[in-house]
Amino acid sequence: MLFPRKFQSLAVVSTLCVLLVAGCSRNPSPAEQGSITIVGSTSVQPVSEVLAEKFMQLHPGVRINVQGGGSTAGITSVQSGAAEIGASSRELKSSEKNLHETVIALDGIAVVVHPRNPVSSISLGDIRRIYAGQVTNWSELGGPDAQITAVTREAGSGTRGAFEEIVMGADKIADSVIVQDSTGAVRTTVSQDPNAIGYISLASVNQEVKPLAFEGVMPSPQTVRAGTYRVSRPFIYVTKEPPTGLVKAYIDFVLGPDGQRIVEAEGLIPVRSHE
Amino acid sequence: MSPRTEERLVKVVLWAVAAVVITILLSIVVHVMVRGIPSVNLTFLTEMPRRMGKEGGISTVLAGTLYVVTLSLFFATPIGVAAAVYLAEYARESRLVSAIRFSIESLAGIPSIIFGLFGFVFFVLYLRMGWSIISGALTLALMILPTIVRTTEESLKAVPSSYKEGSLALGATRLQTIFKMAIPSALPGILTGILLGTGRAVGETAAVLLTAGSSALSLPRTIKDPARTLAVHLFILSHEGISMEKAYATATVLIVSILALNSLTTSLLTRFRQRLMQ
Amino acid sequence: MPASISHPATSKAKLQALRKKPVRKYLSLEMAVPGVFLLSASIVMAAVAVISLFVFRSGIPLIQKVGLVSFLTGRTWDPSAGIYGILPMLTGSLLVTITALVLGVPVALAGAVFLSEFAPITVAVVLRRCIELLAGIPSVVYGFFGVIVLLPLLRQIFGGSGFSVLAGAIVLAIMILPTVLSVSLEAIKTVPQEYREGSLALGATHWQTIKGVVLPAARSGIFASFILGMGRALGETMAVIMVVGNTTRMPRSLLDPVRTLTANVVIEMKYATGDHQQALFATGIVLFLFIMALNFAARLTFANSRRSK
Amino acid sequence: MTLAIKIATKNLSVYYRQLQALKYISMSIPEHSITALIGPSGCGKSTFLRTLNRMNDVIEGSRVEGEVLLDGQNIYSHGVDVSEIRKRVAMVFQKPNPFPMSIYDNVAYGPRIHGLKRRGVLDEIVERSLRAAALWDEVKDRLEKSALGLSGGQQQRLVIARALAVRPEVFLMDEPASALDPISSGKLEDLLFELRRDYTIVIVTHNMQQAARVSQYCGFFLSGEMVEFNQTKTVFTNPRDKRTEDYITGRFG
Repeated sequence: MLFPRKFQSLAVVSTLCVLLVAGCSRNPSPAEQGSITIVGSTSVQPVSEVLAEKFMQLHPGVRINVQGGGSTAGITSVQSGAAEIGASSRELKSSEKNLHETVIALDGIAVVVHPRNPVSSISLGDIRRIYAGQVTNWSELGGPDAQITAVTREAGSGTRGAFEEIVMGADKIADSVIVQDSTGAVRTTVSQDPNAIGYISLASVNQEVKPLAFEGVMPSPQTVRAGTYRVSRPFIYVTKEPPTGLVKAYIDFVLGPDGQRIVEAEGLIPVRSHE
Repeated sequence: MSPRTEERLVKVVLWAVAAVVITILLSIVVHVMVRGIPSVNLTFLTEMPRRMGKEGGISTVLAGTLYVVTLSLFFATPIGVAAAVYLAEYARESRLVSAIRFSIESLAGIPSIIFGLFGFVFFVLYLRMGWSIISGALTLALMILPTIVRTTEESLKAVPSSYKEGSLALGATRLQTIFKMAIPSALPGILTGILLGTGRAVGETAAVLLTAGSSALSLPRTIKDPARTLAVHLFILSHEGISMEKAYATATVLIVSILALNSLTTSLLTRFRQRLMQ
Repeated sequence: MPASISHPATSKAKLQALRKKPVRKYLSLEMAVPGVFLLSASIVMAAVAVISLFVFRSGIPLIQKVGLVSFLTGRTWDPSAGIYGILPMLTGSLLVTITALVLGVPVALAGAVFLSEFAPITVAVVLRRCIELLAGIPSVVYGFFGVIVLLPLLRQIFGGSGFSVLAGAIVLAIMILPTVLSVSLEAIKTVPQEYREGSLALGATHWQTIKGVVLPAARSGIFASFILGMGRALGETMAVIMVVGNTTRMPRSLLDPVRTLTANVVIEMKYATGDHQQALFATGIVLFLFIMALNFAARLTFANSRRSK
Repeated sequence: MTLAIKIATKNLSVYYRQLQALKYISMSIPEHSITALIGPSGCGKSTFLRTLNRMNDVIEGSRVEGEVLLDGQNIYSHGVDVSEIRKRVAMVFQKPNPFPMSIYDNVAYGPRIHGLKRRGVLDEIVERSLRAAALWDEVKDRLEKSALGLSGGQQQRLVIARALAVRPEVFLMDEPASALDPISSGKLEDLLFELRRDYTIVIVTHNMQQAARVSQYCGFFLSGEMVEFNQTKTVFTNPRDKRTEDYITGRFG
């Protein structure tokens, strides 16, 4: 917790002050006012934006704000009431389990290299050794004699969490591994450096990078859904209570056929059948 | 080496340095503009961004920038100018005054990420303003305050004391002298300070990202709505790898606005000086 | 009451009122308005206090938990294991900043000397406009440029990934250039013309005059510009993140990737909770104190320069 | 009294952009004497002084026509080393301008820039120059202190000592006493008499009595022209030009 308890009562007083200062009040029940704020993971943000755009088209009176800020910011905001929905790309911590969570999609995590890299398949053991700093040259994996530039995400990132859990197991990612703090930055790095390897959301894979088969399975929505491609993580909408009113309407839309179709179109894996 | 050869050598080196500086600058600006200009057109400026900015334009981002920056100036300018008047016209050397001065210097030195952290815990969470234009504007206001105070104070101090004495000698009160004589004479400097602050606010990323949010789906209507500024938009586009084409276009718009702001400052100043000379 | 008496009385009262009213109004204004000025000035002080309070409060608990010494000198940063040592980032920040100063300051100083002493008017005007523009470009653009132009270049020259102290330092050197240049330019310009003439009249060349009299006379201002540049370099975030690689290992050479204090905060804040989040605020505190100390140093040099003049 | 000519100007004109500040001045300044230049403000006497060691080069937009001959050599001819000229023709300004460094470093500045580095020799030069400028006794115990701590009169003598250290032949002085009190001013005049034996001195002054007291020759400037140049005695007792007479007797504003 960022704030000790005693400040929470203070916060009530200060809220009143702010209402006076700002001269416009936040309706205690935003659902009726027709406005939702979604805050959280930058990985979830793109799909949230498309979902929100569509939902607003269907309900012209409704207003949805989609913010980045990271999973934690999302969860904190929901806890403090600053946002109705938190978007998380990582599993909730045990201290956060008092919140209500809805998995809206699955996201595969693809291991990617530069398109010119001759390596096209990799085993779990090899990736683990690369990220643990035990394998440092591509020649050890049948590639050219060049030093490997391994790229990881920052500590706490949902993508990294899933990667660590499924790929690294008990091993730690070495502190010599380059850290980038966004999917885009990892992809840019890999696309520019012929010797780089990284892991990114499957939805973000484009022609600038080459996804590797992992344990013989190519990452794709189908293989993730079938469970044969094992590296994936959930995209979660977090609410303080089980959703009601407008928030419920929106989440129902997301889980409904229209929403799940959008999820799929964005390169993610739907959690509900929409056929 | 004789002094004359040394001088010649130094001149060559300095010209070379100047050339290098210019080259670096131009290469950065040209690199961005060449890729950006083809995508900048009326549609780009007036359409809403779609799919995180991958498609569409930057209309909501422009509006957000305008709101956040204007509001931050609205807070920072009166306070900054008043503080500067106090320091330049009233302050005697005292503990309080040196504490104020130290605060201003500290505020000027605080890195923007600290402002961002503070804005996030204080305005967004503690005061429950949420990610909003008001949170972003207040954070930016704090950030640009020292710039305004310092430039205003400098220009007030640069007003010759003979002017002030002349005014006081005519029987004007201190306040009248300040408002009728000192502030008008210092106006160009004050304006420069405000425009410098504007430039900083327009270009700021970290502090705005953490306080004003990054929503760009619709036009903000009230100051409680979140907003995305140009700098934040550029950061998201390039950093999240959403669209380099749109990123270059946004960067071009940003650089052009900064250029426009700079030229505006310069031309205002020249015009003001000319008026004084006549 | 007879009218003949009351009339002059009221007119007298009116006259008095006429005479007094504006005066009294002005007097109260003269008293009140400076109060408003002082209040505004105090807001700045309050802001610094509140900023310190909130940032400190959010980070101190962790420092207490870990211990200041092990927080500052710990070589391992592993939030998932609850190990928080920021020595690599502290080293990273210092290394990147110092290298940036070594690269940027001579160029900036040379530029300032060129602009004030040697440049023909037209060149000087163009150059100044360029410097202003350079100062106005948002840091993201610099980072952008670093990723697309600088990193591939470094990869070609030195091999490896390109992410390095050097890459960060080059980007920062370009970014602090305008600050250092314009502040030292001001310092050089305020050196009285008489000093220059005095030296020239002794048969010194222009360059000897600059070296022997102008630069020494402007040294405190020039020094202050270094400190300002250093503060900017230490505090810069967005551009640095994009090019230094952000590893948490202690750097051993300028070609090693590093993470700076600012990068540590920005990179991990998005997903941090609990102790981890506090540790990031604590990183912010270290940065904050560092920059405050720098400001203090700058203030002292300024004070010294004023005394010696 | 016939003396060799140290500096001569021939048809010397100076322009500041379009404005002609000096008009065709021809003058011969004798060696080992003090020449005073008098005239109202803005008459061009300071400009004239600054042309004699090319200090006008510093002012942007200034242009010189005609010749200035130092020992018969034109200092404006192509390929002349300006530093060398200024080393030979020293200048003392109206406002004392010691550098913001120690007294010692101020005096040693000139020899150092001309390549002298040995401490022993420098010590000797500093002492000799300060003695010659009648300042040694006052500052010998505080040579390492900042020169900015000296009084105005001391500063002006320090500046002269600084100039003496480069062994000039000519001294140009632009109202050197105008910022000084009468006592310091008196000391300075005494110093000028001393210096006259070894140097040629040209002094611009507003103070007519001073000109009459210290100089042997006197030139009267008006509106960029030299109205009259003669022995000081003659100028003050028997001026040839009506305008000179009017100025000396105080009929000008």
